[in-house]
Amino acid sequence: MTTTTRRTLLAGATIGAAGLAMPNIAPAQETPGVTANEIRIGSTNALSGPASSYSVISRCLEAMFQRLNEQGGVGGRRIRFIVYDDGYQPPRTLEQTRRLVEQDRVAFLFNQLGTPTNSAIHRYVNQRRIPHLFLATGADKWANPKEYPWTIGWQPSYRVEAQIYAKYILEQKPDARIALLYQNDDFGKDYLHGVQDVLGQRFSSMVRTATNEVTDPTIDSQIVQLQATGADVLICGVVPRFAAQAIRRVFDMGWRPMFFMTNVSISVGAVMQPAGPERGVGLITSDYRKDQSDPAWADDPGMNEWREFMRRYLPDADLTDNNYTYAYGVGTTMIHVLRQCGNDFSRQNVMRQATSIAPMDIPVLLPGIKVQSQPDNYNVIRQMQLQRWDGRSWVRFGNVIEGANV
Amino acid sequence: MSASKGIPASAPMVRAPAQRSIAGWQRAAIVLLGAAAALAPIWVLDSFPLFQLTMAIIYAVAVLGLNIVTGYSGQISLGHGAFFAVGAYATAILMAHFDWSFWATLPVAALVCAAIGFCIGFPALRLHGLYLALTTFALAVAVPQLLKHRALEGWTGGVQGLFLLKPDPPSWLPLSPDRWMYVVVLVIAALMYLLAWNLIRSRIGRALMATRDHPTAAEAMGMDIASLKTRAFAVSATITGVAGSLSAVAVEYVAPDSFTFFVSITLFVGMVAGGIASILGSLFGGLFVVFVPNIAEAISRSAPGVIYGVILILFLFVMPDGFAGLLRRLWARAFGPRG
Amino acid sequence: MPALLEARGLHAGYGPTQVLHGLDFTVEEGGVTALLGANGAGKTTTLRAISGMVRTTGEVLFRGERIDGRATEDIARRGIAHVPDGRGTFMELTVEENFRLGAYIRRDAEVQADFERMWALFPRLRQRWRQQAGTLSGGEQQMLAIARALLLRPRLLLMDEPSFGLAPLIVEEIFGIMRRVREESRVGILLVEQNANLALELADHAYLLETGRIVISGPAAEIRRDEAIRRSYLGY
Amino acid sequence: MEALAHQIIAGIATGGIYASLALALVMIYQATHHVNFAQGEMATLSTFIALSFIQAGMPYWVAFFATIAVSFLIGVAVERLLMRPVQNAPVLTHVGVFIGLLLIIGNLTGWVFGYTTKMFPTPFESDQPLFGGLVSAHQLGSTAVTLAVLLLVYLFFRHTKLGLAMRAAAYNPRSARLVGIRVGWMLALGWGLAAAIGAVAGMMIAPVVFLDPTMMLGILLYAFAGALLGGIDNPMGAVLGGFAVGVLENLAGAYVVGTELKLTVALIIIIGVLVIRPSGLFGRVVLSRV
Repeated sequence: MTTTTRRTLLAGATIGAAGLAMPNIAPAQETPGVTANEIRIGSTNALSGPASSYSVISRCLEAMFQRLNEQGGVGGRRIRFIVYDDGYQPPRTLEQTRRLVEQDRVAFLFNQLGTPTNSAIHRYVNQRRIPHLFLATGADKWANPKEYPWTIGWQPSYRVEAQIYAKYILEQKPDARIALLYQNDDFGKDYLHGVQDVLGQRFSSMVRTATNEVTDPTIDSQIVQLQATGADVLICGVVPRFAAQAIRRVFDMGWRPMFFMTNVSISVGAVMQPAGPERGVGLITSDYRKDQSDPAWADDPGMNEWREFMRRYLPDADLTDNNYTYAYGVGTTMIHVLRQCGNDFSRQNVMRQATSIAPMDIPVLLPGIKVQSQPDNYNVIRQMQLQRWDGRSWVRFGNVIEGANV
Repeated sequence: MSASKGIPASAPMVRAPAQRSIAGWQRAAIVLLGAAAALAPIWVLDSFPLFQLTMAIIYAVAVLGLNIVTGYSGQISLGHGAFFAVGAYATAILMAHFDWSFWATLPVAALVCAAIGFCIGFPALRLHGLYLALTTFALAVAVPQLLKHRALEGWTGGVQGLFLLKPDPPSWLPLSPDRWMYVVVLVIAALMYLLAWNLIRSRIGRALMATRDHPTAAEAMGMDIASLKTRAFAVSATITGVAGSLSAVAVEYVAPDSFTFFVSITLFVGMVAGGIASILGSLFGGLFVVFVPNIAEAISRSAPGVIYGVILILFLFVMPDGFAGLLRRLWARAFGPRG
Repeated sequence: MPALLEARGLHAGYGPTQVLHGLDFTVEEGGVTALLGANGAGKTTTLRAISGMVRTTGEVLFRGERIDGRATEDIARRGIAHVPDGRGTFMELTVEENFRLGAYIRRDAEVQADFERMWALFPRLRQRWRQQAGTLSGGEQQMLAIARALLLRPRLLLMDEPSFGLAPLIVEEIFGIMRRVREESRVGILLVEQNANLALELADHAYLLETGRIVISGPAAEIRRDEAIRRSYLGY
Repeated sequence: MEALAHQIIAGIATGGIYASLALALVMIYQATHHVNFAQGEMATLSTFIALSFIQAGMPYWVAFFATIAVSFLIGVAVERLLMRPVQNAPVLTHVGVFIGLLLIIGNLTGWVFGYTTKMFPTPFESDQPLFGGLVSAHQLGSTAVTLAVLLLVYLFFRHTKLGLAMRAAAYNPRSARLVGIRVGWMLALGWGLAAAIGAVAGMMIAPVVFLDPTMMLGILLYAFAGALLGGIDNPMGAVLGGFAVGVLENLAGAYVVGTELKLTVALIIIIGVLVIRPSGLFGRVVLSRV
């Protein structure tokens, strides 16, 4: 958090000030968005534009709430899940969120997509004290209960993931020469920051970096550049298309570094198969989800629950897309919180329940990895496990690692 | 050889708007009525629709800026999102790092954009049609990358962006920040429209249009086309930059992802839908780009992008010269062809 | 036997503006008909109306068949070549390519022979064979436009101000060539000219247009001799 | 030194990608004097159609040619249905329609075929990595295909009557009608051929960059830059321009400014060239005397 301190302080201060200077915030209803038989929940996602690949998350969540309603809902109430399109443009996210809050009067916001998009509404929702739950982004700034008590993430942050890789590298190869390829956006930069966190002073001597833009056609040039540095370790924080390219190119060039890949891009269907499964042997990642294409989970009760759900509610879906397992996990967490609320769906209580989840298992998460939260710790999933590609599937190794204390 | 030879072989870019003389008191009444209608939403609308309207007016100003260069001066720009971004960041940086008030940042944002616009105007002189489209589009693609760049990260907040606050309403005014924001945007938009109106009416404006329609003739008449066009580019960039600055405070957040090349495309769509080389049309363009995506979404939630595209194309089928063209035709039908 | 071209009650205009108000005229096979009149009288519009380039009402018959309302390209394909105002050559293409385009609709084997005929008529074009048409001088461009039109092997040739903007010497050359064309082929020509004297010299028959109406018609020789007409309408 | 050579080879390989799409842009430009901003999206759609054919069991080359045919028809249909109604509208309105088309096709592709990254087969499979693994057999094969398409485009425009008529229709539709060219159909044909060439480009690019609905988003800009750099009225120039952009971009990224700004710098260089030579390096300067 090098550049953010001053700004967050500033932002925190302004919240206080603005809170005072807002005489005509809608008079606090007891339970906005909640009627005798309905709870309205709002969300935004990229239903159009280049980031639309994530729109399947919303579709999956809609189906989960539909299933919940068919089972009788929560506390005798049906869930109405309203998703609006923001095209992954922050100003649109603010517009759509205000529509949800001020016009549709939703009880709370759930699983809105993206880091810049959620940043645009971060202060708005905290000023108005609207629960802003389980965001679909892995940035680590969502776990900041002191300044933004109404916002909570869900998945482990990319930064923590990068820290895990860096620590593992130091343990295995103390004098490694590291090459880091990251996407030049909030997602990719978290990998840079995570590695910097661990290496500190040694970063500049140990690490060489290259970046790519999402609009780049290929990353061949970056790979060539990084190989030329003589590195023996490679960390990639890139989206699936480039991950597949990187795995193939590194292998074809005869470069054999110790190779780490972000867990955003390890889907067997979307990355490993296209890259060529044999080319990825030895690739290391860390995950918290079960991979649906991994034969190890063919008879797993949790994954069977997911498969049964998909078969019944989303029969046309692409089952190799691991956004569906992500959505199932976060949806299960949300439903759990709703059930914990009892009959009190006020914003205060929803937030209280969302921030005090007792450690629990979720069907699509790896064994031993829990979902949990405490009022002073908003990292809902804080564990991961390293795994290695053996040419056919991911093989877990080592212990379940708890984020900060590797 | 005039009349018969001059009859257009290809469709002209615009037809001259019908001019009728209006008495002074009528004009005053129209202005007053217009002002009342523009201010009415403060009391009539809830805060959310008011916010949407605020955004629509901001985009209308941005479209107006684009219209000056592309509509009136005939230089196609697919990169005005860049000026929008620069205006927004100028305001955001001054407010977030130096605690300036919004009002103080506005002239700085305008000046910075004017300067950049002026500089871009020079290579733009040498480039025509597609080449200029590429150049400006490249600008739109490059700006977010520059904003993220390491060297500027300290100022721009990098990919995380900057937070800022709406200007506070004066203490004697019983208005919420949202409503005050609307008033602020309205007043500045009115100023920008007035500026554009005067520019178009002036000798410069007429010269610009002459240059657009008959470049050789205009040159032959001794007009300094180069200086005209670069100045037009500067004014255009200024207006769009002011809109960007307004958007930064209205949204209270800037980030590189808010200013991808999609913004440029959005502005372009607004201009075409509203009507090329039409001041009134720009206003409609702003409404179009804010409200039509919502209509599209209401029609189909599974593929709102497809519906938006379909609406845009159908709209252009029905009104090939935009909303302003429709108005002109209605006007012509109501009052007959002028003599 | 019907006339080569006959117009009956021809109206035409642009948008809401009417330019032609009911013209009746004929062009005979193998003859030259001149269309005279001041600027804005509607001469160019008349040619465009025949070629289907403007909206028209009334009838246009070509060899007894209605052609009004048909697409420009169909009219061309029936054998009406048009040398429009501004010449209508393809500036960006070479002289050779302009030639090939002139013969675009032809499927017969004599295209090459016609090329050679054109080289004979316009030796200058042969020298410029691979040059971009846009680099030719004004007179050469007009020659190219005429050659291009003749390569269609038209039965009717519409010519819009072939003398426009050219030096007197070049104009003389071009009219000389047109006289040869007239003698060597059976093509009918409808000629629009500002230079009435030149046009009447070449034409058999002439019509005088004023604000979209025919005010005088008659054999070219008679009109030439009529002092009153010359003075009031033709201005020389 | 070796790294430099590698960057250049990798740049040429990537440049081949730009070159193949640039050809489609040249095609549409020659036929209509517009650049279709939805060209990339249309190519992506074609590639997905090809994938469906292959998954339905068609042999590769059968699917390849079937896709070209289908794409040609799509291109013709787009011109007839979408461009025809606005043919007399201002040029900027056309750009508006292109943007509409971009939105429709881009979003439609994702909606119908899904967003996950997919593998697209190549007919040029080889186990031997070439040039130190920097160039795959596929890239060599696809470069050959691009050059073959280039040759066909060149022959078509220079030596066929139809090609000449298409150019004439684009340069001067009024005069083209006067010589009997059916201008409307020339435009439709141009759209069809551009869509067909785009389909070839898509099928050659997809095995390299992997197939998803946004595959062409970035490539289009580079292809556009390449086409303009080389001269958009010159197929050969456009192809060379595409390769040049690929190399330039890599060198700028590796040795000048770092990868974060490589696109920006490459574009600045291209614009600089265009300011000096407004018709591109190999473009024909059109002279005209009034």
